[in-house]
Amino acid sequence: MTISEHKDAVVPAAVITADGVTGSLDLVFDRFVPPIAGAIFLIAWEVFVRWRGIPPYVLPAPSVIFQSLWTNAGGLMRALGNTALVTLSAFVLATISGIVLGILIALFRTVEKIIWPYAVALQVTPIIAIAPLVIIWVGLSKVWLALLILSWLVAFFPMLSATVVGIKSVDRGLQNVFTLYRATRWQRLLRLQLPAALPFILSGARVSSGLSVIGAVVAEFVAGSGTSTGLAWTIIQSSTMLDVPRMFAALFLLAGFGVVLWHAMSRLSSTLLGHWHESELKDEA
Amino acid sequence: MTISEHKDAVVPAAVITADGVTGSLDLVFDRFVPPIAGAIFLIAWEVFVRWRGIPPYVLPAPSVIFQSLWTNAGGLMRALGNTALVTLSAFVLATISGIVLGILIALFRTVEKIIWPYAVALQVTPIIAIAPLVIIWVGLSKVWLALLILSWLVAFFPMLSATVVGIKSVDRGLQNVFTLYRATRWQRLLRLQLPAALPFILSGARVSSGLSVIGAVVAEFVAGSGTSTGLAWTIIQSSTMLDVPRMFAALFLLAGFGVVLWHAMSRLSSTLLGHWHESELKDEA
Amino acid sequence: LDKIRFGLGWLPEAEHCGFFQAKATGLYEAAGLDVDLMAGGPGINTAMLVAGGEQDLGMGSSFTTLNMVKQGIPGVTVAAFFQKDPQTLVAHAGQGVSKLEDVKGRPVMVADFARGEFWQFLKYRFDFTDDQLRPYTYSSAVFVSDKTAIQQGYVTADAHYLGNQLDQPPVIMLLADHGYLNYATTVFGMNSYIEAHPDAVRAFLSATAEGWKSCMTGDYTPAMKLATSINTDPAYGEGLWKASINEMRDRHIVSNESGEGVGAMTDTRWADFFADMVKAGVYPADLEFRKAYTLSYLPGLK
Amino acid sequence: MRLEERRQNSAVIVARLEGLTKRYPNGTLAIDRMDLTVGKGEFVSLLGPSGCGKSTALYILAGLANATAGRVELAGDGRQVVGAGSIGFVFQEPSLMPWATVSENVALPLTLRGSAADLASEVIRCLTMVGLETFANAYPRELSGGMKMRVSIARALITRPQLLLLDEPFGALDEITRARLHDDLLHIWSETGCTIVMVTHSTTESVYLSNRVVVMAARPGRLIGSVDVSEPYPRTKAFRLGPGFSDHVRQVSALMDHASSGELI
Amino acid sequence: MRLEERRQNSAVIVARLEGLTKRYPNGTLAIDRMDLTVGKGEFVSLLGPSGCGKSTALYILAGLANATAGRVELAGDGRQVVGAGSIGFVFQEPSLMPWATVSENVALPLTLRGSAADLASEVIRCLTMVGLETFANAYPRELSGGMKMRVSIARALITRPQLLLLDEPFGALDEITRARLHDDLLHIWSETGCTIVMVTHSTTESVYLSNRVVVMAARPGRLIGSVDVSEPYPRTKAFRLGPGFSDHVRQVSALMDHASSGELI
Ligand SMILES: Nc1ncnc2c1ncn2[C@@H]1O[C@H](COP(=O)(O)OP(=O)(O)OP(=O)(O)O)[C@@H](O)[C@H]1O
Ligand SMILES: Nc1ncnc2c1ncn2[C@@H]1O[C@H](COP(=O)(O)OP(=O)(O)OP(=O)(O)O)[C@@H](O)[C@H]1O
Ligand SMILES: [Mg+2]
Ligand SMILES: [Mg+2]
Repeated sequence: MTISEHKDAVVPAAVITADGVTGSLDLVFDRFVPPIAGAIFLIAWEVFVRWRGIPPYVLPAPSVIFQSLWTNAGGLMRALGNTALVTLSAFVLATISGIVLGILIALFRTVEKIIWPYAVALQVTPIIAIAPLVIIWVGLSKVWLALLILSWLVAFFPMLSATVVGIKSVDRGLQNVFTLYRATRWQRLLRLQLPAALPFILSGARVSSGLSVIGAVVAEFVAGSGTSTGLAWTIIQSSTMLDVPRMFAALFLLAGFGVVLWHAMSRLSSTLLGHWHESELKDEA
Repeated sequence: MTISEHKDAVVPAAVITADGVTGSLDLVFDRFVPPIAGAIFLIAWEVFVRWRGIPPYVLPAPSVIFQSLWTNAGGLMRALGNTALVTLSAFVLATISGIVLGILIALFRTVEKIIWPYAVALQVTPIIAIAPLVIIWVGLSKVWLALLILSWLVAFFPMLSATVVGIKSVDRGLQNVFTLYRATRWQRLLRLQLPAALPFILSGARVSSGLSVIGAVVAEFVAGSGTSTGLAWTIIQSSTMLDVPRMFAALFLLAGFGVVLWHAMSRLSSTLLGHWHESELKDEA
Repeated sequence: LDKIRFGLGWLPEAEHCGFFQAKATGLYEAAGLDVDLMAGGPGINTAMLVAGGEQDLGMGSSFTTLNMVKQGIPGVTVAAFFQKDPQTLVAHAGQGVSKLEDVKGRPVMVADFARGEFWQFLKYRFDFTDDQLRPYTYSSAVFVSDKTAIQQGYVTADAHYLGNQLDQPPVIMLLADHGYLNYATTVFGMNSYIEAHPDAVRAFLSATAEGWKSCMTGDYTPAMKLATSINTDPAYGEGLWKASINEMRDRHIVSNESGEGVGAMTDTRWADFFADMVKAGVYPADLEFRKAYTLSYLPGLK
Repeated sequence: MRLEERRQNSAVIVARLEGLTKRYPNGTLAIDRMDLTVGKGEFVSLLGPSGCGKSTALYILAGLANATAGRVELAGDGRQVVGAGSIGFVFQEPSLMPWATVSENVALPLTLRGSAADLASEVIRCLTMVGLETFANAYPRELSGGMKMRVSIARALITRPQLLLLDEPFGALDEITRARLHDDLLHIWSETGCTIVMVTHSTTESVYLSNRVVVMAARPGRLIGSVDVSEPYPRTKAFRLGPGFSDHVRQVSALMDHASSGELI
Repeated sequence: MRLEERRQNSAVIVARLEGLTKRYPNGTLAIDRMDLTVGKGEFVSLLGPSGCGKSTALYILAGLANATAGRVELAGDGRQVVGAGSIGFVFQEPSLMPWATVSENVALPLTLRGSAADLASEVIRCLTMVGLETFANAYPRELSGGMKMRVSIARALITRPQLLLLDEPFGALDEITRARLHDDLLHIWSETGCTIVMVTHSTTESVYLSNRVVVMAARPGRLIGSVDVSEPYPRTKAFRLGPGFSDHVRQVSALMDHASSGELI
């Protein structure tokens, strides 16, 4: 009798705690590897810059950047605060408008045929081009509104697109259940289409959150006047002044903010989808 | 005996051709309503501008824009050609890199943990900030490469994000089938994960195509056009020259180009998904 | 008090000294004006804002109102506070470049906007060609990193920024010294506004001229204090102000060597500049360029 | 309710298909000129080879799909039209909302109706009936195949529908569970006087439960015969073991043989 | 292959579960210390109430899920380890690739193996076996429930597996189709000498097909008994009608009753 162990399936009797062990290993991994990788990345950067003698106005070493971050901390944090405010407002606005318009497009064929081209046209309109006009339209005294509109413009399309695809992907079997029980349009939307579209919408939101950061920065760049002091100004000014370390410090802050926002969206996603959607399920084998 | 007709279900005997009729009605609708809506939109715009006496440098009437489009047709088309070239190259690059990186992230937990933050950081980096650095890196004589890199930067994230979510959403039952039959990693990727992720990827591509248009314009704006002059240059020129109608003509062209690109992606989507995915299936009831 | 909303071309900086001085030392108030100095920025198109009625008067250059005339927008320039346009080309020392003629055939980084303005002048006057064009990214990093590079600059700032980064001071070529007749830091407005408020405009220009005189010959710190309280960016601080004011004084930017009054413009200079631009192909010869300015509000006149 | 009464009732027509034809967009002729009349209070079983159009017929009866040709009528009993919310349907696949718990899934039809008075107790009643009361808070992905199907059955029963359409509801269940649900179903049927149309693959099940068995043939789907099971309710174990039962089973099997001839190699 | 031979063979162990325990992450104890040995060439049926862990057991046998505790061994016959590509599995749900045609779905296991020599003819062979040769180019969404299941069966058979795991393969099929597939299955089994473990809810099916019926109880899933069906193959209609058959069926039913007692109200 030849008993050869089936590699994938053999589980020694002592592995009752296997799940626990793997779990905590994963946890350790999650907690330590990314920071270590980050550290390696920064060190490599530092070494590279020093070894090649690259001047700070071409590529500053991380040490120089962090020093600049430290020296300019106050101003940078204030600037970040301003940018964050615009970003978050634009993101919220983009999310709401994207979902609402997406619903209309997905549900009403007429709206779809008529609105889509304009939505696409809006998406490809460079805000750099229309910034001066937007400022005239909203009035110079309401620059914040112009900023909001411009950064919204950058962020809203992924939400729209994701909502539409999500709603259109609803399982036909479930649609039949709702039709059978005479769900009103509203009920169908709230209880079927939106939950089913959620994985798509949240994926769109992750893209959108990043775009609203860029949107806010670019909007501030093209429409901001001297009184608004967000990160865009810091970056542009540092750049013209050749204070490249400060520019990188601002970029680091911006990237950090973007990553935090993205993490928040990922968290939201695993909270909302964790108990049911494949994309967020832990492997259970 | 009371026979009352069940409204949704009653089908008079004579409706054999119903599908055909509805079909052609839809076709008529598709073909005529959007242009009519477009015409109404333009007429309303024209009337509004004339009635309020809004000067062309604040908001030009469509007639003025089209006239400018006509007068400047040659230059505008050349500019569009240049921008389109950058756009398409960036889009192709974004698609390939987004999918490849997305695959790596989705398949390797280590890569995911380590790479994601940098991808997000890249996404939120305003290209205006790093344009000078990119130009230094690629050298002044390769401006087109700088343009390509910068517009790629804008376009690639939605592809990446869509690919990751798509691959993670693969049905567990099918995954089991592939595991059972000892699919290699490569087979699993090509025959299961990519096809299953396709609806997500194509939805990402639609967003990405629009972003690569903006990316090309913004890149040109911040990195300058060098000797080849795209639409960004036209727009800036027109804006400083106060030739707002020409600026709008350029924006119209840009929007038109964006819509064409988007339509091409939609077509591709219905070609690739039409026979199986819910989002592209015609209603069959 | 008459309210005037004045659009600055950029963030508050030393090139705006006269306006801030007038405001800070109460010259405007004394003239019966309540002037709001509105900051600009890269996306702020002052000409559009003035044309759109969001601002009463704005800061521009000769090009501003010539463009307006070309587009059929009734705007006029009423005064010019920089007799010399501070626009420069900057090259590294020791590269065999000392004057604009030497730049011919070499790559130059020029911003997109300039390609409709001084680039055409350079092409016509010094036989530059479009294939010399390289992109300008509003950052000097590219320039500093490449010894052969030549880029556009601003005389008031070049030496200050670049001096710190370079071993040798850069070669600064002021276009105005090479026959470039563009007026800079002009004041322009819409015909309708100016005709409706002639006294306010005159008062504004006179007070501003006083401000400029005091900046150029006296203590500019009141202006600097006010400006830096609005534009708090340390990069726009005292160091830059000092350098810029010195450049403006040394190079006679505000009132040139021929001793014309502060804010002055002449018919001849406008005509010559226009003729140059026609030859450069920027404007058609039949443009009614005289509509672009008026001499009847100049600060010297009473 | 006595059979007499049922007989009388069945003169009232709940559903009538006349020359029903269904062609799918890809050209498949799923059903070809099918006539079927279902009287009020009837329990009709629909049998036929795999792919003969049974599910399609139920979809059309429920108004979820359109006929390509022919008449479809759903009739009321004079007081209320069978239709609006009064149809229960157990689909061939469970079709549960993956984001909702078992009890939320079962409660859905009532939630949609907005009548939430005794929602909780109704949900428990139906879950208990299918033996899943302890899984009220589980999510569908945590259930076995048969358990999902039982949730789907509970969802169909919660509205106490007048017309119940069942598409192989017990196919994935073991015989004991199945037998209990049979009895529950018959109980509900006799209590509420509802009408049932059930697709099944089990001849014994069809004879045991229904008062009429209708057999379809495939390609194209069409009706080829029906067997009246005029045995009294309630049906007991005695009926199952008696000669009448196997007679009927044999008749149905014969029809099925006929229906399948030439279908599979 | 004679039964004698099979008996001999069954001394060779193909799969052995020892103290198999499976707890899902949500805490459900799906299987509790289950022992099962499957000899080479056996045809084992697995019965049990809905949700007792039958599918889970098959997943673990196939190496698709890990046991929480206990030993799982899949043995070879000395020449080739049963495992790599040599297991066929009909899942409880069809799990077809929606973007691929029926024949592409059926061909999948061979395509993955890379041995595409007689691919086309093999696909046709398997499709013909399940009666779907005319649907080779259809997409899964154009099929009925039973047809999808048949595609899944065809896919499992195409590799001529040494170990065949079937999870209610015939539940969604009418009795005629089912009977034909029964015979086909027995034919394949005796031809290839493969080992079969089949989950089913039909006692008659289990007795008719297998040489051993194993019954599980639920909550937690565990083995409560097995019935050896030591009747000779090939089994004929005579066997079905003979007393031995109903004896065995009764034994299995009794075990099922036992397994289900206290499970459902
Ligand atoms: N969406 C569809 N598009 C095209 N053809 C379809 C579609 N749905 C079903 N069919 C075809 O219609 C026929 C009847 O399908 P139906 O689902 O009604 O069969 P059924 O009797 O319920 O079979 P089963 O017992 O296997 O569930 C089948 O031949 C099937 O291929
Ligand atoms: N992914 C899962 N997470 C948590 N619990 C699960 C999961 N899958 C199955 N279970 C539980 O494990 C038990 C056994 O499930 P399994 O699918 O093995 O049952 P089964 O015997 O195949 O039932 P059926 O005959 O209904 O298919 C059930 O109680 C079920 O609730
Ligand atoms: Mg069916
Ligand atoms: Mg199961």
